[in-house]
Amino acid sequence: MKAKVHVTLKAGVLDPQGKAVHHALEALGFDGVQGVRQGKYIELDIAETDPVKARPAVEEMCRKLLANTVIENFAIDFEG
Amino acid sequence: MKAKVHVTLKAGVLDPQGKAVHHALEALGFDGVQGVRQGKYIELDIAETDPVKARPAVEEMCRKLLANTVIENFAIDFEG
Amino acid sequence: MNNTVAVTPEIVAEHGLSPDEYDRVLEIMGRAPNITELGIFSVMWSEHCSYKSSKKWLKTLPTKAPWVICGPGENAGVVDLGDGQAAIFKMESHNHPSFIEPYQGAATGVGGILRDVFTMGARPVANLNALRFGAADHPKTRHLVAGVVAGVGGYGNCVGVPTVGGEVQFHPSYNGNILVNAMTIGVADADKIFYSEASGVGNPVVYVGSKTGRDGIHGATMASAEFSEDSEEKRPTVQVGDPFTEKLLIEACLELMATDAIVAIQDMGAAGLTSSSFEMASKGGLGVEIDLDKVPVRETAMTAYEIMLSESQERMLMVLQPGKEDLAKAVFDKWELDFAVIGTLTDTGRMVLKMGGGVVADLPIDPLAQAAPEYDRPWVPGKKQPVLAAADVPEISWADALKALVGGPDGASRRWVWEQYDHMVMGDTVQRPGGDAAVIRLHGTKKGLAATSDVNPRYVAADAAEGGKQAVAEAWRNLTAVGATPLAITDNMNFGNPERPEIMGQFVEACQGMGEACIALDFPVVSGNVSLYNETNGQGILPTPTIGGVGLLPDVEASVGIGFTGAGDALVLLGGEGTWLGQSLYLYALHGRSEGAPPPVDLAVERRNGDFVRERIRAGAVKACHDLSDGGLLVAVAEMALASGIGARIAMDGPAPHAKLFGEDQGRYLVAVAAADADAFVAAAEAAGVPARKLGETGGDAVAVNGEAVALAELKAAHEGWFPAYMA
Amino acid sequence: MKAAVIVFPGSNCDRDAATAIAHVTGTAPKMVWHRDADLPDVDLIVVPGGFSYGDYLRSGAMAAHSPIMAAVKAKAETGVRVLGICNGFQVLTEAGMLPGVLMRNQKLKFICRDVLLKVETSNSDFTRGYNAGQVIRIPVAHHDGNYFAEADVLDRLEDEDRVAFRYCDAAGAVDAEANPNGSQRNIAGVLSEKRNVLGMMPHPERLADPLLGGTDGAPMFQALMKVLG
Ligand SMILES: Nc1ncnc2c1ncn2[C@@H]1O[C@H](COP(=O)(O)OP(=O)(O)O)[C@@H](O)[C@H]1O
Ligand SMILES: [Mg+2]
Repeated sequence: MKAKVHVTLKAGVLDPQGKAVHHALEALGFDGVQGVRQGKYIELDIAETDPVKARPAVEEMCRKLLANTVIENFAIDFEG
Repeated sequence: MKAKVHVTLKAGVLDPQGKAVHHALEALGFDGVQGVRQGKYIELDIAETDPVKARPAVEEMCRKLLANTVIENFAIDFEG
Repeated sequence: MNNTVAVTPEIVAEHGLSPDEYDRVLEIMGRAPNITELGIFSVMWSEHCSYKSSKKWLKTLPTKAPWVICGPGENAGVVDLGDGQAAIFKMESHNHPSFIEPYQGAATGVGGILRDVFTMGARPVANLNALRFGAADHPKTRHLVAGVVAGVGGYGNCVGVPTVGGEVQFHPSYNGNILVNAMTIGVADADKIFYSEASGVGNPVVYVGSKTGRDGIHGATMASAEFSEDSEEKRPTVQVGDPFTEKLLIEACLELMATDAIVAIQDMGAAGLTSSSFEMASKGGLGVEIDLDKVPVRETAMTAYEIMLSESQERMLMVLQPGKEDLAKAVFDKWELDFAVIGTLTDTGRMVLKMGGGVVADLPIDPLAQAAPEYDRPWVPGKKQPVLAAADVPEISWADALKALVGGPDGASRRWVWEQYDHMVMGDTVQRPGGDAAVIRLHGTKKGLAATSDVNPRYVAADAAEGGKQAVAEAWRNLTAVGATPLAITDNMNFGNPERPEIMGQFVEACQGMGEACIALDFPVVSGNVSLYNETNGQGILPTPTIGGVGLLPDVEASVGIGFTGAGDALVLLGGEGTWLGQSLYLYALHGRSEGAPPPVDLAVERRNGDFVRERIRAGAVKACHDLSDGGLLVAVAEMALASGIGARIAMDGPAPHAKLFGEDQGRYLVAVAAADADAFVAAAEAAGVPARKLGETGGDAVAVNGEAVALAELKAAHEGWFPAYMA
Repeated sequence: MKAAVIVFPGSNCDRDAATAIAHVTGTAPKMVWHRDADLPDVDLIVVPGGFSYGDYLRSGAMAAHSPIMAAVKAKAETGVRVLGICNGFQVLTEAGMLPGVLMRNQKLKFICRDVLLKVETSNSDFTRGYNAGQVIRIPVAHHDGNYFAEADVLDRLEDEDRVAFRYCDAAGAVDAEANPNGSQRNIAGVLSEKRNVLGMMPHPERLADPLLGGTDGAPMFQALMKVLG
């Protein structure tokens, strides 16, 4: 099964990457973009096939390693 | 409306990030992880509210800036 | 590709082999090759691996000196530093990949050249990078600059090798073909150099490093084929670098090298496992048998063809002493790297590849190596341009000219670039980027190494022989200007399509000029790299033979920089007054003209002037030194002032025409000496036959000529401002 | 003074730190491998700069969980001095030994150059060799040095005099222009509650030898030697 983890910056934390992308899009002439936030997307291939059973372990991975909860949130989806 | 862009490495392209995360998860004692791939997740706030109308422009942004299609794929979803 | 894929004429052509070359393949094999064998021929005979167009001329370059331990032919060149130490260095291009994927292309270029150096037993101690981009106002340029610089830094910073020098240039001829030339210098014990020549029938062949994937297959042939508009669309796979793994590989290899386990070692560069195994066996006159099922792979169902042609990064091949496998494995386990015994050396003289229980390729090594094509491509000498009289160049007020030169794309500070490189890690950087040559201390000693990279492609385009000569002389001069004894060079020959006689002519003449300078300056070539076909839709780049120079300082504390060290010192111009504006930066940047013959280099004068400067620096008589190059005298004065924040007042006898202030006559230096020593200094120079003139003094907060001043603050804003503003 | 330098596989300032300590104090520190679970008997532990495990996910994130860091934490609790430089600072925050995080530099680029620092407190064994308010010159070399913590955490750090250094200009003014990486309140280094752990982005070990262009880093090691013998 696949665990799809999105790690995003908490609201209120400045996102220099997102800002730079926004700026670059404008410079390229794309208008109508009002804001950009950039995060990480991590796909884990896991042996467990039951999402309910898998969730606690993946949450633990996020808390321990994949996200820094001082500044980041994480969200987990399962697929397949 | 929000455009959610996932940029991931093409199959076959080395993913040092994913490799390192996988290794670290194992070192932390998480087993049952068979593979890790890491990508970028970019959220764009756009003025356009019709996904059909928005898609070509966002695709263009991906091709021109957000992804390097030599090594990366991108996927776009709209929300809200 | 499955080994049963039929080898059709189309497939042969796709592999870049001409019908003639394919006939030779058939002759050597005595049968039609299968697809894996064809792939091996194709990469081994590619321009990149075989040097088929360039070999004839490279052979004419001088490569020997008493201090040269190993010249061209190995992974890198080796020179003696005395006290049991040796410097190992080389420069290599990653031009095409960097155009397609600037970050990864540049990063893997750095990774590749590092491996060439630590393969030979050296700890890398310094990196340089010579970069050439299209016109600053070309729509692609900024993106390429940003990506390449980030990639060079991203890799070098992570492995922890300081990037201490380089070049950045803009010119429209590189619009479709940027140049990324990376150089690494390493230091080893002179009696512990590792070579690639395999020996010992039955010895194990070992694979270490990262796993093999499907990346970069056909990279070597790509680097040898001319670009066309649609290659951007085809977007061949480029590799992704993993600098952390490289760092582990450096440490693991050096740790194993401290034992006596290794017989031979070779990095897997272009054409990966093919060229590394082939070259090791070929040099040793042996055969090799490899079991491809044992090669660590990162993807499923990889074919023999893919495994042999993959250009996955961060991999090495070694031949071990028998019985040392466990010892070696323990080292690589410690560093958490893959380790696999994949084959053995044989006495058959053949390369035999096995997979799935059968033989998937079987080819003779010597005949293939010996029959590698070598061309004597037709060439025509370049048309020489007449000398341009200075009077034919309109004069601009010197102050305006100076501001424009130090604040334009060609003359602006490269700080924006080198501040993205960790240039201090390893704790031995004595002269940071921004001067004539970088200086690093040889760790744990009082000695120092100096390094520089130079070429003026506009000179080479105007007269390839003079330009080639000048590039070598300028590298020599830059090393001299910090007080170093120039030892040897590595070169990176970047040219257009050698099948065009006028391009081949540039190559030939550049080699001739370089060779002449190398001999006259005792500055041999010990390693190098050739990148041809830098051409898009028939538009070639300016001929660019980049010269990487390395020099030695017996006492690193005696080195000097370009920055003034105080006010009230005397400025002395050595080597004569400026006269030459043909091909100058003044003419190009301010008048948009590339005309006339480039300034000639008189090698005897060059040597005389340089030897004098070096001797005076070592005697402690010089406080700051700068050679005169792009922009001539006044740009040099301004750079010395800007580097220190201390101004200068100079006096020109009589009016100061542009040729005197901005002429690019060769073999000249500007030095700052204590005021009290100035007369003696000038007298000593004249006694040595070196024209010398007391030009003025340091001090104040402006650059002043005959009493007319430009504020340093204004120059600084222009000089430091251009690059950040351009990239913003 | 008995010092140890932790060596992760991707550390690259480990040797520099050891050289500087030996140069200033006359005694070479012990080098301790990341997989070791024990530390020798020491009174100063340096977590050096570099890219501990490649730092591909977040700088210092993986190193924070290495076997040796559990030992470093335990020692720190007994009062042993711990100095985290650059990547070492990132490791210490990820390990929870210091508050806050080091985010990507505001301008997203790696920065290597000398910066000016205002010494905010001389009340620690690391900074006793400087005067509070003194301006010193030390190089930075990092991609992720943008210090972030919630406002209340920052207030508390300030209230407890735990900000060791701030980026400043030649006159000691702490402002946006002097801030190389976007750090909150220009913070370049912070102390732990017990003041025995210091994390800082600039590299004092890089300017402790006049040949390399300056010696403003040396007083840190001299002060430690004075306290630790
Ligand atoms: N890509 C680069 N990386 C590092 N340093 C660079 C780079 N480009 C230029 N520099 C540095 O900027 C300084 C000026 O470069 P350049 O004008 O080419 O010097 P010179 O004319 O003395 O050969 C040199 O110290 C050089 O090493
Ligand atoms: Mg120079």
